[in-house]
Amino acid sequence: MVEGVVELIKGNFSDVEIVIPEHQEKRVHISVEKEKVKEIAKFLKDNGFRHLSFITCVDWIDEGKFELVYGLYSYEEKIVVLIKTKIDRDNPKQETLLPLWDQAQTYEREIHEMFGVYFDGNPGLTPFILEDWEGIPPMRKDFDSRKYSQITYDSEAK
Amino acid sequence: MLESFRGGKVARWFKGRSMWLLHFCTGCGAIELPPSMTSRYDLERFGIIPMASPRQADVLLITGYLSVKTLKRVITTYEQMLDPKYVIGFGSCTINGGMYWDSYATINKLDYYLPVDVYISGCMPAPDAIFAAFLELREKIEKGEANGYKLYKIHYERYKANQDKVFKNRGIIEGED
Amino acid sequence: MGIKNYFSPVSALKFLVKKPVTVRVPYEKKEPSENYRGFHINDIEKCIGCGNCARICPPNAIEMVPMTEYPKYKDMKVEEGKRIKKIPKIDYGRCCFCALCVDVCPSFSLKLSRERIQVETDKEAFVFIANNDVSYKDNLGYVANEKSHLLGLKPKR
Amino acid sequence: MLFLYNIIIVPIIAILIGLLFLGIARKVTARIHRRYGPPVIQPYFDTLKLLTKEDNITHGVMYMLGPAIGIAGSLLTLFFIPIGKYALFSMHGDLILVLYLGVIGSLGMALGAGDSGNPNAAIGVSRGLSLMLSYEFPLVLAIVGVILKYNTTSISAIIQKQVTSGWWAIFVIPLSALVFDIALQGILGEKPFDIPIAPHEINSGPMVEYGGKYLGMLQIFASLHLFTELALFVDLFLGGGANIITFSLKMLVVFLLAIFINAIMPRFRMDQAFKFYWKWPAILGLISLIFVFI
Amino acid sequence: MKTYELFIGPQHVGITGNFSVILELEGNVVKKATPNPGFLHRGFEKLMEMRGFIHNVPIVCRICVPDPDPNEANYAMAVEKLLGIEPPPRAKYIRTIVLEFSRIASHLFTFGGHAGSIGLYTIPNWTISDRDFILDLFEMLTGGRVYHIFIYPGGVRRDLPDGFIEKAKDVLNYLEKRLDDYNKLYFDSYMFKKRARGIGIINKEDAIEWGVTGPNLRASGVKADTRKDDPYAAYGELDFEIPVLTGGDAYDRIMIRRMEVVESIKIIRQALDNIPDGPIREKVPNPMRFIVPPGDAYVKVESSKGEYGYYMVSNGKDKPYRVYIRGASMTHGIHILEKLLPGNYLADVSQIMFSLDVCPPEIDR
Repeated sequence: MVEGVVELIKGNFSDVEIVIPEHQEKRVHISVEKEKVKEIAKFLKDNGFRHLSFITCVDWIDEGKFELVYGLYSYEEKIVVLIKTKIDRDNPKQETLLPLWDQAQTYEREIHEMFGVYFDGNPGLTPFILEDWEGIPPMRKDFDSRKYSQITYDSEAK
Repeated sequence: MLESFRGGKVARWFKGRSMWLLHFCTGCGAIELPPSMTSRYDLERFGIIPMASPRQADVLLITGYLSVKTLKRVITTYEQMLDPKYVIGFGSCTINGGMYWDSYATINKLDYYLPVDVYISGCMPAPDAIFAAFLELREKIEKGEANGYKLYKIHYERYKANQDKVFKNRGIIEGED
Repeated sequence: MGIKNYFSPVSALKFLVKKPVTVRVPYEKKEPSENYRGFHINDIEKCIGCGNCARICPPNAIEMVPMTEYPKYKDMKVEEGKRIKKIPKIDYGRCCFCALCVDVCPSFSLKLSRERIQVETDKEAFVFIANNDVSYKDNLGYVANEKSHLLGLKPKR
Repeated sequence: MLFLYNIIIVPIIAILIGLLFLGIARKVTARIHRRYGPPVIQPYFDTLKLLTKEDNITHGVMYMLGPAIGIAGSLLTLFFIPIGKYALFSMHGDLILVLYLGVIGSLGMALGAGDSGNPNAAIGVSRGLSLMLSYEFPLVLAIVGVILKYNTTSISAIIQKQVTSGWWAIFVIPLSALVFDIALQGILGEKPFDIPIAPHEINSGPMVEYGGKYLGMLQIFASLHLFTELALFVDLFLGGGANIITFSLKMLVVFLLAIFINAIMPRFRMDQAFKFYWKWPAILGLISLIFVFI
Repeated sequence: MKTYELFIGPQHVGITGNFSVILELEGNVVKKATPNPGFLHRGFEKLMEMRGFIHNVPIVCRICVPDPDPNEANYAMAVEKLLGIEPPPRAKYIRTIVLEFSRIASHLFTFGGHAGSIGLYTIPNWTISDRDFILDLFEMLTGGRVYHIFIYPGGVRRDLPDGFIEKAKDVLNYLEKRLDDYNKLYFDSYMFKKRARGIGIINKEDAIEWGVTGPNLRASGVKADTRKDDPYAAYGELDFEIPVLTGGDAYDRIMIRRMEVVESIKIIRQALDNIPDGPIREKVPNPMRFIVPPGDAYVKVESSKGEYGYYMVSNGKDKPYRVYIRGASMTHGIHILEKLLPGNYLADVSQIMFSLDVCPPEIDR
């Protein structure tokens, strides 16, 4: 049950903000400091949340922050927990989750490529989907895809 | 004499009767190819079969959008095919960008980079449209109008300049020396 | 796993004498369904030139052009001080045949036909002004009805 | 004069019939797939188209000679196999010779493909040679069975003895015929033994770099190869043929069997094919030999 | 022994779509596999940020081409969650029917692909042509063969046309009959077992740890299905089973899909019989000004490939601020392939990929 998970987290971590979203069943959103992510992920993994659904990133350009979102799922409780943390946009660094889940590699590589976030301790942040990409990572809000497309693909070379 | 036979009417007739296409799923249009090649529509009735290797193929299907990463391979593949070779552009994406007209990863106009012999409209083109395209291509081959591969040689400089514009590292395909 | 499993594939040979399922396109025609989303038909007389279709089009395939660009109305007289009605010009190099434009058309003038085959060598031929003078104008496919219309309008009788 | 005439006419007939058989195979397979399939003469179109393509690629001399060696090997084999009433070279021991010559074609292919420098081709060649190693053993067992039964190594003599006794060898030594047929599936490269050219694994294997007229020559080689191997089976086990038509019909029956198996079987993995060939056909071949001795 | 590199893809027959795997081979055995995705990258997440909520409806279905409808349903559900609305019951049932037909179609495609990868070309010819009858149904219902653009935020686009229920039942009966033919030629046959048994085994613990989802997870013995655990559309009201196998090899991964086809046929029959009357769409904002209140939501559906998740953030404007799409193949195609391929023969590489049902457009997006 959702309440049980909330109790469990509250009992072990003090400065964690927990939101149970409206209209959405079986979802718990928690916001933590970026240093605490690994600790809380490990705790949740030991408590049944063994499936890492996804890691993603939201670019809050007005605040100057990147928000990393980790989705964990428990096959026993059947609840999705989203761990959210905000990191500095100018110096985007975050500890890797590789020691906990091997497959975090895929998601971290993608975020590194699309947003330019560095994951400390992840050795394999090589180009993933794009090839020979130069300039700002394309998923950042200040990258204008429409303009880039017009310049690059809508005219012939001279 | 051999040369004139090669480009002659009889040879072209055979070429139109036996179009081997390259098995290269470049985009989402590839999803309508299996239905047209298998039992329900059966492209093989016209001697059209998929080939595994570019050396053996006559027709290159650009099935929809091309990301720049794929375009690099497509051009390598196209250059590996033996003359005469033909290109069919599938659906809106090859004509003017289609759905992905403002995407940073996909090209908009295929004919900047490769000569296209026949375009089909639609997003997905239905199997009937695919048949219509192949029959149109056959007709063009028989008339000797499908000269894309010659144009590619004549205007090679222009095509190459356009290709270089979108490739930041031309020629370096991962693992290729 | 019994001995049966070694020889059960032989049953596939029965299809040697059965009729194939192939639809012999183009000799046999496969009819598109009742509400197939094919090429556009626009009743220019009915069109009010609101531009809803151009705004909703996800790939920006529709451009509103003055009615006089269409050959039939080329010599139409325009009264002083009145704007020329604009009609949609559709680029099939962009169109994704989603029919959203049909579902927001307040005058119900824009419709989709069941025609779906267009093969061209020249890519300029894919841009055209939707009109009512095409050969497939009676072959109606996707037409907005009151349940599908996104603005909740009802077609007038 | 007639001899020279035959030397030209027989290969042409063989190629035409071989290509026709390939077309029949495509048509029959299509019917099992529940579709109509291409016209029966489609392989002629394909071959002629391939021969008229331009060749702007080469990979060296061996690459070009490969298909030529293949065709030469198959032609040579063809001359020693009696086809209907045509028996160009016939002598004692030609069965042994045919066994040797039959390999030349495949080896030529292997040499040519090995020179193309594509790893897929290299894997295909190694698979092809391993497959050859697998089916040669049961094949030899089956042929030894025939030789011992009729006490001769001349194909013409074997046919003669079958015709005079009134019993085809397939009824006298059925197990040997079965073993030969299983080996034939591998020789013809039909499923479950089309391992060397598996498109889903190695992109059509040895001929991955072949195109244009070389591929056309390979097509001709394939039809000749098909014709010789089927002719050998018909000669050894079905009593040859009085004329080319009955001979072709017998060949067609054998070929259709192979095509049916081809249509309903997935492909073996190399190790599985090897194990299979050295197990069941080998055992059956040995049993057949024992029967022949008794 | 010397190792050498072999490229599988992007132009290769034995690959699911446009994808590439770089293999390091020692003789015939794979030593190391490095998947190289990105050939189908279109930047969907960026495109969706640039377009309004209604403009995204035709786009999302292009993410996974063989199985487009879970994307539409997922997108619609995410918007509905943010709007705080529920689709009417009739719309839910129609969605269920569409989703399950899409699942069957996708599974038929997978059977064809897998059988083709082991060389049995009769099965792709049969299954893909039988899938075409389902596409005909879709065409009748939605007007499009492949891309349906049918499930809208708030409901579905059109009501069931006249005669749809009868035609759908005919197709289901036909498919059931055809399943027998497939069984004889393929699922029960000795050669299929010989090729697929023991290939690419994922055990139960690894499956959970590596993030395997969907049919592949159930083939490894975990009974988990979003349709039961987190019901959406009308699945909560319908009666169906979740098949589970324990082998975790390529054979079980294909067999579990066959069992799912049988279950899907059952679900569609129930949905067709019990479909309630009523409206098909809840009131949503005007499409010209489709404003969604700020917030974020994670929704997921069970697609034919596995768990499909959409994480949507809205900042109160008419465009989504961020959409993240978790494709099922994201793990299957990269991480799992890297783990499974080493140690297998080259001949089984394509078979493993097809049995995992890797859909490259989901990875690249």
